[in-house]
Amino acid sequence: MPIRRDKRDRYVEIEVSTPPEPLWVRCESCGELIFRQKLQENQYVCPRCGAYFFLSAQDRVASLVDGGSFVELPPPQVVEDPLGFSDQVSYKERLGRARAETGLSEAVLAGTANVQGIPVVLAVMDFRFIGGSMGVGVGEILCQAMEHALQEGKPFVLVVSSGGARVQEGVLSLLQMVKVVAAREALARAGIPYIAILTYPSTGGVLASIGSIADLTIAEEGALIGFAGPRVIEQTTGERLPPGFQTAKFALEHGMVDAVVPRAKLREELARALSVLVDER
Amino acid sequence: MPIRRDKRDRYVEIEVSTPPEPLWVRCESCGELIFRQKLQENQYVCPRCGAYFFLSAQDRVASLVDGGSFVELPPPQVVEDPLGFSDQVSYKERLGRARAETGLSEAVLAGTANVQGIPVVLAVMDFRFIGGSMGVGVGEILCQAMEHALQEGKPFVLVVSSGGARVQEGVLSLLQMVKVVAAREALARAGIPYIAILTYPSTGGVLASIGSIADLTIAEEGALIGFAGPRVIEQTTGERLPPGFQTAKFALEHGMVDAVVPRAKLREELARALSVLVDER
Amino acid sequence: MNEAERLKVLEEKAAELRRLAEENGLDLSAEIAVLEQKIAELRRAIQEGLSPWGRVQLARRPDRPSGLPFVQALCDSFYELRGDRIVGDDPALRGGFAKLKGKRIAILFHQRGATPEEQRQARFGMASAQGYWKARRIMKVAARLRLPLLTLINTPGAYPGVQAEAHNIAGAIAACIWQMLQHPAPTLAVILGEGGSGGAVALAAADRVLILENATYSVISPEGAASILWKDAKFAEKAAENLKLTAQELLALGAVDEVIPEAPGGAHTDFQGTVEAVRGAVLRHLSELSALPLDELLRLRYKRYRHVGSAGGAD
Amino acid sequence: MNEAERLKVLEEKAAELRRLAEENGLDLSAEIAVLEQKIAELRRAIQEGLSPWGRVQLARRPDRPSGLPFVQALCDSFYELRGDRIVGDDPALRGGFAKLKGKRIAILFHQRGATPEEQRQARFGMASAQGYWKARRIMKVAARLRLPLLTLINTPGAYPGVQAEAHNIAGAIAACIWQMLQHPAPTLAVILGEGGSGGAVALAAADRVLILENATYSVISPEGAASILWKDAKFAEKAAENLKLTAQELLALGAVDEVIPEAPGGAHTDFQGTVEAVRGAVLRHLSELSALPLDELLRLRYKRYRHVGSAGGAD
Ligand SMILES: [Zn+2]
Ligand SMILES: [Zn+2]
Repeated sequence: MPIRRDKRDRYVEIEVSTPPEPLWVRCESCGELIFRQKLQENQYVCPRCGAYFFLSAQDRVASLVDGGSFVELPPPQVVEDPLGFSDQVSYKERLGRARAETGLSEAVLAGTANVQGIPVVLAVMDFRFIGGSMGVGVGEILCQAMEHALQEGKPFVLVVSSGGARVQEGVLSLLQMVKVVAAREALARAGIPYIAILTYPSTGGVLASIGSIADLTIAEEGALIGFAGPRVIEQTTGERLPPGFQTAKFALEHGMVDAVVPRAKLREELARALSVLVDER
Repeated sequence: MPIRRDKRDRYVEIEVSTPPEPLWVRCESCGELIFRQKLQENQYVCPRCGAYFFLSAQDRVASLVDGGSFVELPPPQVVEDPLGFSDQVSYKERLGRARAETGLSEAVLAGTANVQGIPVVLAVMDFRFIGGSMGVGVGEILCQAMEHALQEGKPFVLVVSSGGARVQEGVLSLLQMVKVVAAREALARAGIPYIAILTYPSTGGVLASIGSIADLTIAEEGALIGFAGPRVIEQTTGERLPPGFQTAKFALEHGMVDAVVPRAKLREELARALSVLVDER
Repeated sequence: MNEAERLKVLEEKAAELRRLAEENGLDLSAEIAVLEQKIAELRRAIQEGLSPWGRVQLARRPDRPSGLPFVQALCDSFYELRGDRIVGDDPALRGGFAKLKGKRIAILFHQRGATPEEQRQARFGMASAQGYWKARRIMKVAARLRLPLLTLINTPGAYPGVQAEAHNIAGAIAACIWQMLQHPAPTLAVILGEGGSGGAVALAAADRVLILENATYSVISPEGAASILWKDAKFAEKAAENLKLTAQELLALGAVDEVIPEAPGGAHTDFQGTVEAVRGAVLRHLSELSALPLDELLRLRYKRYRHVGSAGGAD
Repeated sequence: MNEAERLKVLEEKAAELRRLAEENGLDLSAEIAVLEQKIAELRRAIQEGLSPWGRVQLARRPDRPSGLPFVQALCDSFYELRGDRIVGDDPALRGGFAKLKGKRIAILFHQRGATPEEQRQARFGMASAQGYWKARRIMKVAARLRLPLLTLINTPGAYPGVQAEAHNIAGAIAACIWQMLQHPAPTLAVILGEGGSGGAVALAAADRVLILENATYSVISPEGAASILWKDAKFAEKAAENLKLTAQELLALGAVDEVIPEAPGGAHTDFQGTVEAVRGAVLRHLSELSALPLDELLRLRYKRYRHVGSAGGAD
């Protein structure tokens, strides 16, 4: 599912789904038919037009860490569906579907890993899982990951791919913003480095909490970075959005991130960042 | 010596001197002849056009504190003319003239006082004394005043009227910026409140140190607030200065100060600020 | 005659009986007790009868006690601080130093405005990046001076605008949460009206969070949730029910620590009574929190948030 | 043949003699000693013969070792941090994390640019408000991680511009000074070229301040002083003498703590030698400072500045 921008350089959101695996995938940005294996080898960037496809948490982990080094942290037990939420579909059903589609227990996958030999605790969000939204489960996984980094004295690395808070958990989702910042403060007090990697999309309550307060922040080239969605801004204020609004470049120019890096170079960039942040072993 | 603005709402600096005391003073802004006593009663604001005349440190003290409550702190001993500086006039001679003209030992007058019954340590800068510039002497007086505030647990109040650092003391003037911030940090560590009042002019090294880091910052209506002088900006960058540039209103609109207050209401405003910052006695 | 009007009649009758009893030395306690029970029942019925959606309407009333008039009534004195020191000021999020029953505090609050002109200026209480950067600055000043921090929340949410994004409103909200968690003195948040999303939580990472009886606190507006999940804003009422955004529901979820009762018709029917109720609750909580040593305060604050939502809920 | 050229000839001759001695097992130590004495004398003469104004010219050379190339040569590795998180980024003041001989540090430096295009982009090393707000942010990140902070100074001064004023450049400089004084790890400043006024001191509130032999540190440019005090910029040379802005004068005044020698013709004639000299001095001072407990470090830092200029001077 590629991420496109329209002629005014805004993002066009494309529905996410996991189709049965065909051998060929069509790039919805340029129309090209791409051999799936080729696309995978190119880290899900269209070889023709450079459009970024979503990366699953599992693929993202694979693209960043040393082969075989990732060990998932035990997933925590949390209350599911604390509000008993139901819209057109019950939240429990949505959760079940997301789990089946993604192979993840929640919208974030956390574990220990090595990045070019440097041990880290890594958490990767997955937009396919209910928009990568943060509810109690995501908050808990993030906190436990940070606590593990604290105990082990390892840097914490977070890859953001989230539309914001999980609506179906109401105010409890909102309060995860406070919870994850509290855990981040514990890291800061211990002097443990924290690196954030912002990808498509990094918005809402995740950006307005853990996503914005790293010691070092890298934006993936195809990222969307912003608090409010472009459509909400246009509808609420009637403002015309400037070209390139909320792109990684926009974030860099407005002082929000330290670097913008193409996906193919992200692993190397992360290793370079980590190497200046950890003492020689 | 009134402070005027030209048609483009910039300040016009008018040479400062202490003429033999005539009974009448001409407002250079509107041309009005004003009876000196009347001008004094009006706190050196032109009764006709509202132009602000410079206020000497002594007059400023009188305008702010309870009658008879001001007790000057013992002026410190510092090395005079540490560089042996001489331009068209030797620095020693300039110092002597400034002392004779102002009745002050340096460009700041510091002491203890009460403001509507609230005890404070007050330091007032005087633009007539070599442009209110900060050299070693001014830095030392400010530090000792802050240290006295610390010892006595009284709020520190600073009235800025300064063109910046004292050129004739070279790098030692520059380092006073660090010195006074170090003393201010000691106040902060002890939780002692610090209030700054910015008047005409609050610029250069004084604004870029002690002038900008108060807990509460009030601008006098006629203030000039900026790092670089308007002429320097125009000459260096060729930029056209916007209307009202570096006025108190500009500073308020750009988030630099907490309030803009006419001179006549400054005492009351200061008392109001102090009253929320000190515990009931 | 609706329930609110009937309640008013009963209250007047009770007051009259009490006056009579006092003036004439009569023992009318039995009659008064009967009346008071009726009043309590009616009051409960009115409040309980309000649907979540009805409370959302109440919480959004522009005449709800809030903003500058509320702060001025609540505090002995208030000195406003303005500006973020980098970009500008924001009339939708205000704050400063105040005295509350003789004690120094710092205060932050949303300003929605009562008149259309005020509302336009304050963007209906939607603060922009400057507002939250200013709030962070004021929190830091308060930290330097070791002042307890009181926040009064009433916002539809943070302002969604181009300039807000350009000045990193997300970072400003995160910075507020972080700063508030570090605050070296008691922190207390009171949700007066609408507690909308990130714009509310930026000021709500407090030791304790109180809420007025008809105020709301939600991750998203019911209309927003309806648009996203039901694909139709008309399902707002249904969304409001699902979101569990009312004071009692929030208390059950552990999202807030206490519900402050309102006058029967809603807080806007009794400005002074609301002020008194909030003042009483605030003073009580600040007094409790001030008795704690700083390290204990920070430990409890961490605990308050670390397990929020993890320990169960309304299931 | 000028003095610098004569020096080069002598140095080549000495090198030749040393090579001959080694290759052929000859004892030429007497001849070499004579040459070395001549070299030392000539070197001293050249350096001492430089007027303050001459050093100002040297300090301002665009090819002086400084900026990004210098940082890259000085450090094992460097990762740049960008942006102030509120307004934007500034190419004239840069910084980030670095490794220096295997140790983690944070680094801040002015970028003047070598080519006209680079210079234009970096405004000749005059950083604006965003630059100093970014510097303050990086100082805070470094403080969180307890990293020693190294600053490399080379600026004519802070940028005088409308946007700089609108974003409170004075406040940004003050905030840098304040933050640097609070830094919970060693801080070290090295003045590489021009140490111009507020733009320099913002990065110079360090535990120790080192300066290259021909660098300057001044409250105002000589031209500026001449304009103000002599009412004529042509008196810049005279102002330069009066301002006591050369390394040795600054050392005598207690404004700097150590002078790092330069290659005879000036640091620009020997980039690698300058890097080595600076690295040696930096490592030595950081090692000394790192041995101090934090409270002692902060106590000494306070003392370093509290009495600057009070205790006497060049009189
Ligand atoms: Zn394509
Ligand atoms: Zn006049």
